[in-house]
Amino acid sequence: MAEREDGVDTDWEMAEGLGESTGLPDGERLEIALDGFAGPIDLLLEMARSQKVDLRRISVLALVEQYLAFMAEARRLRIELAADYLVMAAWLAYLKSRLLLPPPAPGEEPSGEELAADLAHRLARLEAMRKAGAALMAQDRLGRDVFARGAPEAAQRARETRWQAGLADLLRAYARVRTREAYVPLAADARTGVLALEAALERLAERIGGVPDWTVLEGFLPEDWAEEPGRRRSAVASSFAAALELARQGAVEIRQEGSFAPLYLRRGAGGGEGP
Amino acid sequence: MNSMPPDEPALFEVPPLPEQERMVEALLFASAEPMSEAEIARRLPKGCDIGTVLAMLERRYAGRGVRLLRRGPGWAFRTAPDLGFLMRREVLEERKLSRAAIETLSIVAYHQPVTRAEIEEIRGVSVSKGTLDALMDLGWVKLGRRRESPGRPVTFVTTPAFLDHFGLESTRDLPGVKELREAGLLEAAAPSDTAHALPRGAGEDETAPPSLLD
Amino acid sequence: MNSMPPDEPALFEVPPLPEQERMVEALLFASAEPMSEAEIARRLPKGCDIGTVLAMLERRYAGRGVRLLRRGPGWAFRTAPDLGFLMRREVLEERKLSRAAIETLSIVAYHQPVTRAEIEEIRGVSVSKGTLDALMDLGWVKLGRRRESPGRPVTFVTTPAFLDHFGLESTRDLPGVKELREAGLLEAAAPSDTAHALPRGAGEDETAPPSLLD
Repeated sequence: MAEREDGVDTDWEMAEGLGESTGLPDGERLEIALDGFAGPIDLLLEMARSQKVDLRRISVLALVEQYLAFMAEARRLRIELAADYLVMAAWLAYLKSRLLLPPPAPGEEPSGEELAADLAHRLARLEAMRKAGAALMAQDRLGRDVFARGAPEAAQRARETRWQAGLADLLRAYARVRTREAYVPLAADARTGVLALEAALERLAERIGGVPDWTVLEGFLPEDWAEEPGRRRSAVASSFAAALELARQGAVEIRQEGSFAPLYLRRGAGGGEGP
Repeated sequence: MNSMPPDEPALFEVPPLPEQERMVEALLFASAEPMSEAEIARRLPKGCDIGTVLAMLERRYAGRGVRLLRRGPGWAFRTAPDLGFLMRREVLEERKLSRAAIETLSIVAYHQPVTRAEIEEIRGVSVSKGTLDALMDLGWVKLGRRRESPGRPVTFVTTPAFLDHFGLESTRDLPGVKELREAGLLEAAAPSDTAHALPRGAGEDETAPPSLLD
Repeated sequence: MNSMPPDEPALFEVPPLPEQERMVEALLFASAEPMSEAEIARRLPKGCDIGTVLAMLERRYAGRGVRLLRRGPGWAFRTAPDLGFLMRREVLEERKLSRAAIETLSIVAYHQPVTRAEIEEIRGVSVSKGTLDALMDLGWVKLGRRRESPGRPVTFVTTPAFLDHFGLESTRDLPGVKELREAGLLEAAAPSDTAHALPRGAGEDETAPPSLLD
């Protein structure tokens, strides 16, 4: 097949055309150019356009060369490329090898020509949708070129009240319901619902002296911290930390029968009555 | 019979009367308020004969289902008074569904037939009788069969009017939670999804989606 | 003479055609949105020939400043496109659609019913959060039937409001749709085997900077 080998030049022209032609250094200009693309396919499409032929008749090999040269230039200028640009480069290198090597045994793998045709088809299809989008936007549009009745009268439809609930609202509502558990913050009122460690320590130290027998940790919680689950959780945690600190000082003994079993506290041997 | 001048500098030429008539017809049709002759003149090319054109239009619409009427200082199209009975259903009123209502409705749509207890379990909040009543008044929800379980609770299902309003062929076409996420309809997607997808970090659903309109 | 009860005459008499025409004219004139023939029939006395009356009205308004147009399942009066310049000043600054939104919309329009995966396959990037749901918020895109293929994915289609906004009678009138179909550019994805298929970019498309919007 007769392929053009001029990709190396056109890619750079393209980058120059896209970046502003200010006196920016090459690297920055290329980065600006790359920022303009929605991804590697978009970049490929722009390169294919520069061949100025029907997209289904482009030279895929020249396109591959152009893309790979572009990547090499980016590497030379130390521009970090998103992973999908590199994945595309790898795939195009594979495609190039398939185009240049003798075809595989029939029926084994798609031939280079088939892959190339697929690529050309996709580029043409995306290009078609871009043009269609532009054509759609250029239609005579309601509210811009064509106007509806400006003063509609009363109820025009059989519907009496129009509820402003669209499909997207309905779907969002369901999504909200179904994912609510996952996003409810654990302690919404973190500021008011926390029993400070100092307070727990003070309270436990004050009471433990009068407790010679094993008593469950929860028995030491202040009354107003024992009911509401959030406050209770916080009070248990603070009291436990306080108990550990007092145990270190020898003022408290702690016992637990097993993991997650209730914690029991009593006056420590070295604690005594007073400080 | 389009009598628009081909491509002369229309800016300086007065359009022929029939063309002026088309212009005023379109202007008054699209206007939300009656327009005075001065307002109309400001919109038309210079030199138009507004008075004559209004008289032409008035004659054209005489006896039709729509009339051209003088309303104070302005002119407006109005439906003929003898046809008012066609329009006189209810005042068109646009209202937004409450969050509780739309959530309850979505649960009925996805889980029907569903009991009130089940709706509450899914929402994690109690559902007031008024919410379900309102959805039934709207004609979007109706009673289904009683559940054959202790207490034989009533169930709720959606109606054809529901499908009609939301443009659905059937409730089987509603997307699943995974598809909702993929379509970007989860307002607070899992953190792993959003870390880079929401550069502005404004994940509230009340704000208009920023990426579509700029 | 069929057995009409003699004591309730006027109620069941079909009005003459010119009167039916006035009625439909008034109804459609009063409505900002298209009305389907079924909706019109529900408002008129029984026995009216809606199809004939719509054709009469269409002829009557041909070439006028306001025209009667078919928009999907409905009919609506709209100002003539060549007069848009007269009204344009009234409109708020038009908000432009992003490139991602336009591409997604045209893929839905030309390839409908289309799944999210197919949209991504054509665009080569993932559909970003806020594109499809914003198109639904605009009322231009809705859910179609689930695809009867593995996973039964949801599909997206355009709405009658989309046709109305873009001045189309039906999706068959999409610009260039016939040529694109003949060129094979609207066919479902070319089923090349996945091991060697063209890689699809994983990046979100919302990184596209606003400078590319036009």
